[in-house]
Amino acid sequence: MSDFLAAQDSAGHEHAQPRSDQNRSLWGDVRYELMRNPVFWVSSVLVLVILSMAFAPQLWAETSPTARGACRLENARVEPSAAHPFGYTNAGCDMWSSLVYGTGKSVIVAILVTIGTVIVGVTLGTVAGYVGGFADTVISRVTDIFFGLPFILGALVFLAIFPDRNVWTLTAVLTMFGWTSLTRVMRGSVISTKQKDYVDAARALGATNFFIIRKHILANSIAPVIVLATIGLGAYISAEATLTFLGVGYQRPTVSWGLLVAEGQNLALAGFWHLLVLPCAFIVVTVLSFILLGDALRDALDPRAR
Amino acid sequence: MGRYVARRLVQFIPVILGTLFLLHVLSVLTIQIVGDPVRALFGENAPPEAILEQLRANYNLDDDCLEQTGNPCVRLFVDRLAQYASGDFGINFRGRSVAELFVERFPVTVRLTVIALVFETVVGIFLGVMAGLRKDKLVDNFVRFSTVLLIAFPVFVFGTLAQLFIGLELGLPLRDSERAPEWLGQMLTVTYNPEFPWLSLMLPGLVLGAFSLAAIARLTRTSLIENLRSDYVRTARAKGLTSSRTVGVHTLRNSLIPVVTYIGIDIGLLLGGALVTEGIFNIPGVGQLVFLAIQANDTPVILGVVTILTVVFLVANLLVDILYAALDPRIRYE
Amino acid sequence: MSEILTETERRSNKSPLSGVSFDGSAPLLEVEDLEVEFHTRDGIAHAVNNVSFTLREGETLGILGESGCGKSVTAQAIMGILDTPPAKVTGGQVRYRGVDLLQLEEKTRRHIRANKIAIIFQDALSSLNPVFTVGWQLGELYRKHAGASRAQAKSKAVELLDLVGIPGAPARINSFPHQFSGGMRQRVMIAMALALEPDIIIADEPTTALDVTVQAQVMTLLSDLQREMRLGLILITHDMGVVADVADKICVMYAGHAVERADVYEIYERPAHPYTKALLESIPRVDQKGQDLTVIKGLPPALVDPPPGCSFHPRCAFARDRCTTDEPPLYEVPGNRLSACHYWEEVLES
Amino acid sequence: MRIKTHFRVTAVAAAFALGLTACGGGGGTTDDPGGNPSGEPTGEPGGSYSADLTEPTFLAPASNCYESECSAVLKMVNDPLVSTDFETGELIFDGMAESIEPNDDQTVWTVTLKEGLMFHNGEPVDSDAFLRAWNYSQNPKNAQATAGFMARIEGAGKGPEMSGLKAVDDQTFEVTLSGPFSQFGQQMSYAPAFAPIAQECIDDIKACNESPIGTGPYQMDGKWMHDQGITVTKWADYQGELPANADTIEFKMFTAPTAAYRDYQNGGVDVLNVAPEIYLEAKGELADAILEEPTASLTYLGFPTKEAPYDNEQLRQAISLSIDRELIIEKVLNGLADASTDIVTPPIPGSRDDACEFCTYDPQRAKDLLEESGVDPSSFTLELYFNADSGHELWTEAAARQIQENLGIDYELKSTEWAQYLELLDGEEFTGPFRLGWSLDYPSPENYLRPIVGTGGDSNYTGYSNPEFDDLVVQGDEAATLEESFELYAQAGDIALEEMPIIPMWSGTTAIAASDSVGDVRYDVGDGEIAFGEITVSQ
Repeated sequence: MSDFLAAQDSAGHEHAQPRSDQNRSLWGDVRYELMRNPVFWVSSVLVLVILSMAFAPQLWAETSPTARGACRLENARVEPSAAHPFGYTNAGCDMWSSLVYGTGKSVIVAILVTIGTVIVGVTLGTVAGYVGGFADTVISRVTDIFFGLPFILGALVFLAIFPDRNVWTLTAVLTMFGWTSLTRVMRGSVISTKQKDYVDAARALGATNFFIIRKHILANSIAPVIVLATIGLGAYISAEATLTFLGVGYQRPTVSWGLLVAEGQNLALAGFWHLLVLPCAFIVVTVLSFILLGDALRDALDPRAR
Repeated sequence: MGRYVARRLVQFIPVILGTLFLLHVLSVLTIQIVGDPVRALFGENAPPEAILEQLRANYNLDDDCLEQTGNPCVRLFVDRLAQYASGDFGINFRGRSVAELFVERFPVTVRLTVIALVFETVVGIFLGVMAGLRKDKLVDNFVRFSTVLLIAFPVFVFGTLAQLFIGLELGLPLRDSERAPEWLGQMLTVTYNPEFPWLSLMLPGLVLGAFSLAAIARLTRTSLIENLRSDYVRTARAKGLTSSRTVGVHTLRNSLIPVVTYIGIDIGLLLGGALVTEGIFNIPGVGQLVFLAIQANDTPVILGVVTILTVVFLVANLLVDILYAALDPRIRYE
Repeated sequence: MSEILTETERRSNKSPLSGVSFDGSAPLLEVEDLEVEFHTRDGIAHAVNNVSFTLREGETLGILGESGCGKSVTAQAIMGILDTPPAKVTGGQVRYRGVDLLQLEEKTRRHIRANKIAIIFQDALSSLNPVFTVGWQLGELYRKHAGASRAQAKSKAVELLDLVGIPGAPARINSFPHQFSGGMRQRVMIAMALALEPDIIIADEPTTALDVTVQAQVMTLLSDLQREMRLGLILITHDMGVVADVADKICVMYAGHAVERADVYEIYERPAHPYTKALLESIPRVDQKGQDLTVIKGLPPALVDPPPGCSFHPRCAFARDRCTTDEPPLYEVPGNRLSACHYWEEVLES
Repeated sequence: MRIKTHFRVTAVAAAFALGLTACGGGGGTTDDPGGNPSGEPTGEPGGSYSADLTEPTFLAPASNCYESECSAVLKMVNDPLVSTDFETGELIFDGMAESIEPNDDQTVWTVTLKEGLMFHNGEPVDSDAFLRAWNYSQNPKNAQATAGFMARIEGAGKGPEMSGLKAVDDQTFEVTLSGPFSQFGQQMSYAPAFAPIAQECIDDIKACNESPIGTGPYQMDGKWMHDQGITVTKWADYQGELPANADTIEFKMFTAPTAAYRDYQNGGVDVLNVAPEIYLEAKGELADAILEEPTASLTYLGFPTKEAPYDNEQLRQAISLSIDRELIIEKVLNGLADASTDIVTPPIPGSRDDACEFCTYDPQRAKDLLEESGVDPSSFTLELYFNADSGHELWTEAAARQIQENLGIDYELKSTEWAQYLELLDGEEFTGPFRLGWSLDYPSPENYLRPIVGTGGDSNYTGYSNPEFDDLVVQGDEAATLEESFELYAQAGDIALEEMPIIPMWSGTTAIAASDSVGDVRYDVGDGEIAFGEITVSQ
């Protein structure tokens, strides 16, 4: 999915450059646009629900499936019933609490990876785009090197190094292969912003490079990055599932959506559909929420759409 | 254009060296941290040490630096480069030449990739254009929602469902039927069939291309909407051109520029990332080869094949960039 | 110019319009009570309100006003290239040779564009398609409207570039827009407008983006060609200096209204609307060296929510209470002029 | 001796996890009436069918074959030297050997070959063919996977030729061992390790690997189509005794067991190993058409017996008693296993069904024993080790939960990659119970007891050492009759089952599905494979 982001490059940075004269009111406008967009409201409520599940699962489910005595093997694969609408997992744990407690592992990684790729991408992209010359050449070639390694293959090779795969190792690896696209986006965005009149004007007035970057370049280039990052966030969630399916993601007794899906995949066809459908539904709703939020942000950030 | 290509070719060298080194360090680290891959070939019970040592020597795994965690083993890297330069990509743990393995499997992956690319490009652009032209209408919302589904569903779930419901439920009766044409039944295949090297890759190709299709459709849509608002499209209308020409010639070509960028990146994604699809549909392709090699820490294969893949990826990207330059003259004269 | 199109081509080119009966004696273009609305998220914006004017052969009409006053929208409404939605023509007529273009089917109307009425946009760089050569974009007109072959279209493109004074035309037709200088690009735009020998050219701020020296060259070219071909020219600009030299008549627009219409000399001598007067005073003048420029205070109103009464009253030096309630009609001012000001006499006097 | 292990083929295929596809050695009895045929036996030879297979590692030389994929193919292509009867443990001379005779102290073995045997290419199968193969195999330079099988022969692993291997004449050769070993005959029934090799093959091993030259009832039909298939056809000149009913067998390669099952559903495969991940689905669809057969593979938990608190015998017994094997087998393994009653698995001659006192589920007794042991359950965390991505996580977790619930010991699951797991094993670095599997090389209780719990056993990672136990095993080795040796092995087993350096969990069960067009499908526990040669095709 990182590649998906990269390709948004040209589409993204063209439209999201605010006109210079609107700079000061940009964020005000964005807020105003968002407030009146129902899609924004629906998706942000969903995102808030998901985030609260991720960070405070105890609000949504009483006991963690990893707690002592929480799972009973006797209940393995019991299907949903009126008394127990979500049924039980393959390990005999309550499906609802597994889903709730699994949110953290799946969503937090996605958030951390997004933050990581944004920090790396924005920094390197800004340096490459603004400084140009040798720095640009080096950064661009290094980006190429990481691009040369297809995402899943790269993640596979890399994850094999970590015997103990947790939030941090997964984050590190996904970030490692995700930063490149955002760097490219940011670089392109910065290059086109750099040529704007107001940057020349600021330079003529004797502003320091640091000031120009902070005040003008970042403010005007970061919009596409924010939009793409929210879409990426969604995509990283399904990446976790795929890596787990390939055997290099989380391992039991960790609970994550990816593990549930990977496990439920074969059992669903044996008649235990809830083992696949429920975690997939959680992933789909989450990804949908983040992408819709990204869409709403993109629309709000697009001055010409107004 | 010639100079542009030449410059790009020169830039390949550091990139390939860099990718190679990155891979080299990763696999060296894997051996250092995870353990001796040769020993792992034998399972619970260790064979005589003499045999392990012979095998390590056979696979160039007997260097001391592989015992020192964190040592990048530069000497091994240099040796390997020299070996590659002479066209020798080593042998795998089963004594087979890596180059030979690659040649065996590469055509399959190429066919699969081509099918996926054609499918995702044609259908993706079509959907994107439909959605873009009817922004916020029913078609648009349908495309936007269904593409989110394609992005959200892990590919292995999607692949299994396709295999079961399209390949078996739909395809099997067709294959058994006397009246249905053979090509149709083979197209809706369950597993790869070497007797139908193209047809039986159709369904896997569609599964493989599904995610990118979503990406391309969304890209085309965004890009088309952008361009429809541009000044030159207004000019085209002021020139009294038909609306189909305004969209088809004056808007689409400009809108395809980011799509082409994406396709360039996607070739690499498809080539290497096909392993999930290849596993589901039992396709003996390159992705699976590397996946199995990673499982067995079969370093010669990982390095050799991924190196060749990287070269293919870079060349493909060069071709895409040339296409890109053809589409957008502003790039050509940078 | 007539050698560019052969007689057969001219016929074939006119054929889609053969079902339309143009009245050769009617004025070239009559715009009457034109109204355009924009549906925005903030509400309906009245971009053009009851705008009327007439253009005759060989005449140049200047439409003057600050940005956002509805000049370009008027031009695009005449061309029929408004983005619909959000824009919509809600009233009035646009008569070309007596035929109301707004009543024509889109299929027919399409042929009016470029064949009868052509437009030159302000920003030539963004208005020319970046991915096609200049020659291709010019030739496209001949290929699509006159059925010319690629070779014919190409040779005509060369002739056109020659006509607008681009040196080395045979080589330049293979260049892309971004390879031209600003002035040359604008010449290309002019060439494109002239290609099918239209009767009317609308030039929407044709020189705004150019250097002053280049501005003069382009304007000279444009007015020379206009005279030579007896074109009707509508020159849209915010620059009073530009219109003064070339226009015969002026229409001043403010907040979507035509607030004053008059011959060019009269308007420059004695403006009959406070807005026109303010515009004139904001031109730097050699004889007033050392004095501060007069600036019009405030900003033009939002079209979604214009002030009641005369929309100029918040910025008007002549404004009284009446101006805040009564919308002024177009008063007839002696000298065949019109002014939308209750106190036009007072303005004339001042 | 070593166990053949599968290459972990894919993580998708966590297949071999449960020890289903056994890695068998030993010889299969071909006339075993106890088989459980599925489908309608036609008894008629002829026809062709297809079976699923994972890509083998090597086909030639046979001595490089140490997993069930290649042995499945080689069993068709090669005749064994000798086989072992699983009922009695006696040798059966259905292969190339006319007779195999040890001397009195079981150190010198004389092998006499049958007359007139030849390879597919017409070369004679004589003493030289065996000497060639065995000397090649034991030479460390050639790094053959089964070289360890030669280790007991005098002079093995030291140079190009072993001093203990001599040809007497064309049909007879003599093997001198470095010590007495009564089970050497049974050991030789692991066919690939002791197969002869044709001169043509050893001259161009690479070519031979693509199209092995064998001695068996089938020969290669064309080359090995890597990752796609191997086809074997009946050899017209076959003189041996092994059954070969179908004319052609097509082995189709799959890397994911799910894909193999889909192809079975699609009619592309006739005989299928039903892997655990698709077992439930297949069971739902095929129900009784699935053939379920016990295998000889053992799954167990080992203890680091030198580490506190696992040096406490009663704690080990308590842990064993607190695990509900039956429930785990039912819920996690879907019934595809049998709870252990002995270290030696049921199909092996000499195994017992009541030997393990502490292998039952008895939470109360477990608590009592824990109390007696004096180990404070809250004083430590039970670290349970398993190798990742091989399907062990679910049952180890279930077992850990039961221990937690019944004994109040908190647990932590520790998993590592296989290579790293082996390094930890070799270094005996585990700090808690670890899961391991074992399957036979040859059908003898000795092949379970000595390697797993014997002092310095090849697969003894527990640090356990009991001279009394070792002594009984050696006595068993030297016993004159099989009954005597089984009795002595059983006594040794009792010691291990009392002191519990390992807790046996279960022995595996394999599941096989066969289409309507094939019959006489039987699982050969000795080979750890389906008896492909016996399968008949309805025409």
